[in-house]
Amino acid sequence: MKKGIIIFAVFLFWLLLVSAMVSLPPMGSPENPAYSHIVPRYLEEGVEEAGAHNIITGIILNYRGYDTMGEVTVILTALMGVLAVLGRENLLHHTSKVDESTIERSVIVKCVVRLLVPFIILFALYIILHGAESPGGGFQGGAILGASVIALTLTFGFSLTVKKLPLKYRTVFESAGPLGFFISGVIGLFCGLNFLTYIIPSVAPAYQDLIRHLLLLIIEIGIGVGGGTIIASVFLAMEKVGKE
Amino acid sequence: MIEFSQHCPVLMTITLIIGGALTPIVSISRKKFSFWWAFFVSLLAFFFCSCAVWRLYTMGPISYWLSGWEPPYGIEVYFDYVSTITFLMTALGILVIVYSKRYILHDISEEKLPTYYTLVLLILGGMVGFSVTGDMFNLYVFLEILSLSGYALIAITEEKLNAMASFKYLVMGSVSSVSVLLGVALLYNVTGTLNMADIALRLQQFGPTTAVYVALVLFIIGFSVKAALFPVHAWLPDAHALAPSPVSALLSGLVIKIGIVGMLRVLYCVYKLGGPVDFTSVTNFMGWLAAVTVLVGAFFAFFQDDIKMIFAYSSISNIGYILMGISLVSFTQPERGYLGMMGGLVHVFNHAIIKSTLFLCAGALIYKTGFRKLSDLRGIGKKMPITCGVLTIAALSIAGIPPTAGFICKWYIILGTIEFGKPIFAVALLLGAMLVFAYYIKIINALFFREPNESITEVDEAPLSMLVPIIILAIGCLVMGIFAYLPLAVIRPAAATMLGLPSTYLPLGG
Amino acid sequence: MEVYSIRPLLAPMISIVCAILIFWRGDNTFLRRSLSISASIIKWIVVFSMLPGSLAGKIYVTQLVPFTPGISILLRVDALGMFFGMVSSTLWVITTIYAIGYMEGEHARKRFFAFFALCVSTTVGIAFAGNMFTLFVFYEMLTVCTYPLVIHEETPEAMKAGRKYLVYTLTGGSFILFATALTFSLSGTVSFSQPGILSINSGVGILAVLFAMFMLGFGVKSAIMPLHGWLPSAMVAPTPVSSLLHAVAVVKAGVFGITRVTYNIFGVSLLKEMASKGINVAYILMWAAMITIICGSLMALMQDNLKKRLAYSTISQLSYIVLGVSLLTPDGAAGGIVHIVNQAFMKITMFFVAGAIYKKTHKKNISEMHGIGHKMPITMATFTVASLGMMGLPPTAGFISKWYLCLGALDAGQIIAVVVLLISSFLNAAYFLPIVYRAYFVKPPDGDVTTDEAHWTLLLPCVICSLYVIALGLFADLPFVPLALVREAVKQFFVL
Amino acid sequence: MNDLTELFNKLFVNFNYIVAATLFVIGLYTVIAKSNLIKKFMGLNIIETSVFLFIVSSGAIVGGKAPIIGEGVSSKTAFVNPIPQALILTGIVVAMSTTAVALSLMIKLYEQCGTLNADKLKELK
Repeated sequence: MKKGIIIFAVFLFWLLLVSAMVSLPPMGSPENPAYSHIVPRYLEEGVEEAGAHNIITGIILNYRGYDTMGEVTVILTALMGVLAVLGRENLLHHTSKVDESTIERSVIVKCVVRLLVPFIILFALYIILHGAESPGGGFQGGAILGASVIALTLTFGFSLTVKKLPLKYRTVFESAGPLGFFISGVIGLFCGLNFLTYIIPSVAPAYQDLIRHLLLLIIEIGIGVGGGTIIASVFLAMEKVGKE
Repeated sequence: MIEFSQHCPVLMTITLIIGGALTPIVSISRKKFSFWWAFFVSLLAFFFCSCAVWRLYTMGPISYWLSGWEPPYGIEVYFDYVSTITFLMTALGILVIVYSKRYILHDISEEKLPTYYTLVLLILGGMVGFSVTGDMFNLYVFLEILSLSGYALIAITEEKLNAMASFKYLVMGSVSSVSVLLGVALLYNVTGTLNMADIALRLQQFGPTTAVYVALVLFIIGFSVKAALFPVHAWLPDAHALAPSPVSALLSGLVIKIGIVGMLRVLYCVYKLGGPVDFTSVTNFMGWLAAVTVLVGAFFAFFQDDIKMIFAYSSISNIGYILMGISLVSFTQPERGYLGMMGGLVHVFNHAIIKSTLFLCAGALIYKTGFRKLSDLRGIGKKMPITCGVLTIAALSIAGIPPTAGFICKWYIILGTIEFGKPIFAVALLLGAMLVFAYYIKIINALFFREPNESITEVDEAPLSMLVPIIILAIGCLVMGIFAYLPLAVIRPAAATMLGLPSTYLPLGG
Repeated sequence: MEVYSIRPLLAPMISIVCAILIFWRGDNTFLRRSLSISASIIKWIVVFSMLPGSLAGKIYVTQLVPFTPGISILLRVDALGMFFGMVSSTLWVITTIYAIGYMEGEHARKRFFAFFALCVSTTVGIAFAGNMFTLFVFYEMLTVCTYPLVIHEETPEAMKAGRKYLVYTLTGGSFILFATALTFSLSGTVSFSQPGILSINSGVGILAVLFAMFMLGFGVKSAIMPLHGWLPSAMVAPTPVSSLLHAVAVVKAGVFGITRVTYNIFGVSLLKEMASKGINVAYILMWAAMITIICGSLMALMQDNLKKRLAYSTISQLSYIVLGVSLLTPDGAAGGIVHIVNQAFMKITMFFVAGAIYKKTHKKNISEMHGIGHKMPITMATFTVASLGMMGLPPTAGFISKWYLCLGALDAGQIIAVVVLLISSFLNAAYFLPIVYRAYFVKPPDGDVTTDEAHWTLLLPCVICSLYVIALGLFADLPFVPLALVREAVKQFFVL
Repeated sequence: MNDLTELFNKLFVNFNYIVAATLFVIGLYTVIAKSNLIKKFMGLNIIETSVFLFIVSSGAIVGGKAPIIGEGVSSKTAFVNPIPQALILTGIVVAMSTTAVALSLMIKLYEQCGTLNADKLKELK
């Protein structure tokens, strides 16, 4: 009975949504308003204006950089949320299921992970730094960075990671995302321009391109390092179990 | 100064956000230092906000282009008259942070202090950013920042029921956020832009399609959940009652108002009265729901014994007032909706002040006695006269007794309903107010006029850092009522511009 | 002629400041007493300093804060406001003396005196209100400030009475709020003016609804049947509260509101115009008043508790005033309004006596008061004077009001009203004289007839009030008595 | 008949959108009807994914390439709309963050109450 009502209500909602979807302009056509209004400028001038061949990166970091600042703040908020609910790990009081497991981890896995992790981190750095030119960017690279820490933890145990990545440094790195934006954005502000402006004509006009690259790089690294550390911290907070 | 104040809307947002992000770093070695840092950051944000408000009322709305890209290519921050609510947010933020200094250690361990203050600053930053943005997607991003910090702040204590309340809020809140996102996506698909002003322009150009209507419905559903309108209010009582008291004050005072601000933005800045979409059938329906909300909230509050639960239900009732006020609009004659709009908007401010006073007072009582049930708190008024006296002022205020702040909204909404030709709403409002007063008098009776509870011994007045915020807020309750022309002068242009009238519009009684 | 002056504001502020000081330092008995008495006397002086000007037709105005365009918190002392303000401030002085004696040894005296002062302050605010909005603000404040006094005993019975009181009066307040908003919406102003602010163009139907709402609202506090239920139960309050608030301030605030609405919001000409179009709201109000007069008296007959009997008598007497107001003739209005002061002094004497008896002998019921006149001769003598006044016998004050009421009724051609007034006089006699008889002519059960009067603080107010009742009757036509002020007010209403 | 053909035409042209709508309501049903909190939350993720699907579809262009512009810029329609992609990148991050908070809440709930069934949790209260 209750299910029937829910299904009926949901069906009505479906009809509502479908009626909206049907009335939308046809998908995939270049004449759509979504494509013809502001996109042409992005595609035509984006490389020049935003300083990135990857237009998406240009939009994320430059045209809509403020959104991305909000986005990295959302990740930070998520970490703070996890910490608020579960609390930080502490080696004195916590251990993890990996450490408590009675099954010996295979040598093969250990060896492979030991070998691979440096390359994974290198790959992550490549993705972070190369975001302006090819698919990738801070978020993707950060996720890979975080994944490498998770792989390490799963094979070598909780305590190793916690010791190798001490809380003191992680606390700083976690906030790197918003801080990167702040550092890059506030320079424009001091020069009398709007927040998050990367082109500052009043300072060294000849090196504009370089300055912009540098600032975007700071942001990318901030996002990547921040994202990676946050993923690692979230994982550690969730993985921990209390010692008896 | 002019040059500087131009930047203020965005400065206050980033101050709060970056301040929040820095909190764990500055308090690595001394956890308690996070309080002073948060206090400093909130003061700074308040300063920026004051500058922005000053500029707004001397030179008109501020349109700020992030990264220097002109809209619709970049993101626009638009500080208009509705954004004056940020003034309240930052001011209340300072008070809540000061209040937390002593209180919060009652609920959480010292370990979690930086986390707590980070979340408070982030929720403030999210709300401020939400209220000043002129971009639909940016609206969604800030909505998520504040929602996520809200969920986390509820669950920060170790109490058993908090995680459940938070989860309930999270599920409903996420569904509502996603429905807002789908609305944004639909509008983007139809118009090809994300800037609010540009969407409004291009909607005019393309005319309404089904998708535009459906997007409106999705927005209304999404923001109704955030504001706890009647059929989707179920998350509110648990979440607001179980959270630590300063958090309850923030949630009940400000966060539910985000739903209102969102509706104002969508209805009156994007769809616009006199625009392509006649949304008055939706607002009419919303008005009826609001009337029901007023009664439902007031009715359920009557059966609660937990003091914070009562306040939480009364928040539902008061959201009903606000929504009733802002939904009394006529599509073709915008000036007919003016008085109701004034009532709704002024109550956004007044309810924030009053409800946070109530929650902070309740927190002081809980902090000192450890009890939260009315039947246990009986007779405490003789031991904590200042806290209970302030609570009484706030209770009278929320019941709409003149000359306190809560009365103004009653007056305006009743005028609005008469002007609009729907006196039945006024009946719901007055009935709701009567019920509200009935249970607040129950509280006052219990606090002052009943035999003291013997198990409460050696209880004295709350510490100074808790008393100062609640006394300031109580003075606010009285001043906003007696010198009502001050808040009204601030809100008048907001109500007028929402309805598409000139900001100096002033009918008789406005 | 309007004169700007700070005094209309000063009058309510004095008691508010007094209340705040009592809250702050009221634990000290001496300080509390001296604060209460000095504040009441200063206030009396301030109010009376405006009397000569008021009699000369001056209107004192203080503009307080603006609220919105067209509305501000405005204090404006015209003749009617002056009259009511005078009554309440005079009686505050007397009641304060009485309360000091009566409250000796009671609990929570600090709270009592502070809220007492607040109540008086709001009553004067009602009296001096210059528009409906201000009146409503003070009216609601009065409701709230009275609540702690009603439940002063904190017994279950008192709490129940307090709840009942709030439910009745706040519902009434909601009606007034709605009606005020409607008035503002119809006419664009809520200021009291001569002769009224509404016009017939708004439509007779909506005006009738508006009038009905105002009457339902103010009818609660003026205890028009069937809205009177709260008044008898509120008698659980300490006697000073019953006497000042439930015989003078609160109930008269209701009656005062009715007068304001009838003469300053609607106006005589508009009401007559409405009557000519078929809806005679004043006539309906008159019938309601007459029914209340008779029913109230009949119910008073059935009470054994002295204070309850006085309460029902109050209900009946209040409707004299409403009756006078609803007659819409100069003499009727004069009779009604002057009854505000006459009834106040007579009823307050009776309540003082009831309190003194209770304080001395702990007797509440009339059936126990055999021979009380032997024990407390002066007290009972004042009671006798007041009862004669209630019956309307010359030369007491009651006669003056009845005389004018009858004149007004005859002017309006309502013979039935005259008949009702006469019947009511008999009923008054029927429920007051047995008390007097029992007090003097029935021997006390223990045969003890030694004189044992109450404390002088309780006795003095009784004597002053009863003397004043006679004085009001004897010297009704001197220049500085209430009647002169009432004449001035009536002159303003009827534009004579 | 003609109308019906047109409707079907539209349904097929906007096929992705219809799928997104369907996924949305499937997710909604899961959120409302299932009592297991994990399932509820999976429903929520389905809803989020459906919206991402919708957004990214609305940026599609027939024959379009990824908007990474090399040296020789070809015709304007050679690239897909980059804005929706930028938007869902943000959207995905937000969804991930919500997931993290929700999972930690569930961990705590399970530690405290020993169950993740909404009905049983209500009884425990």
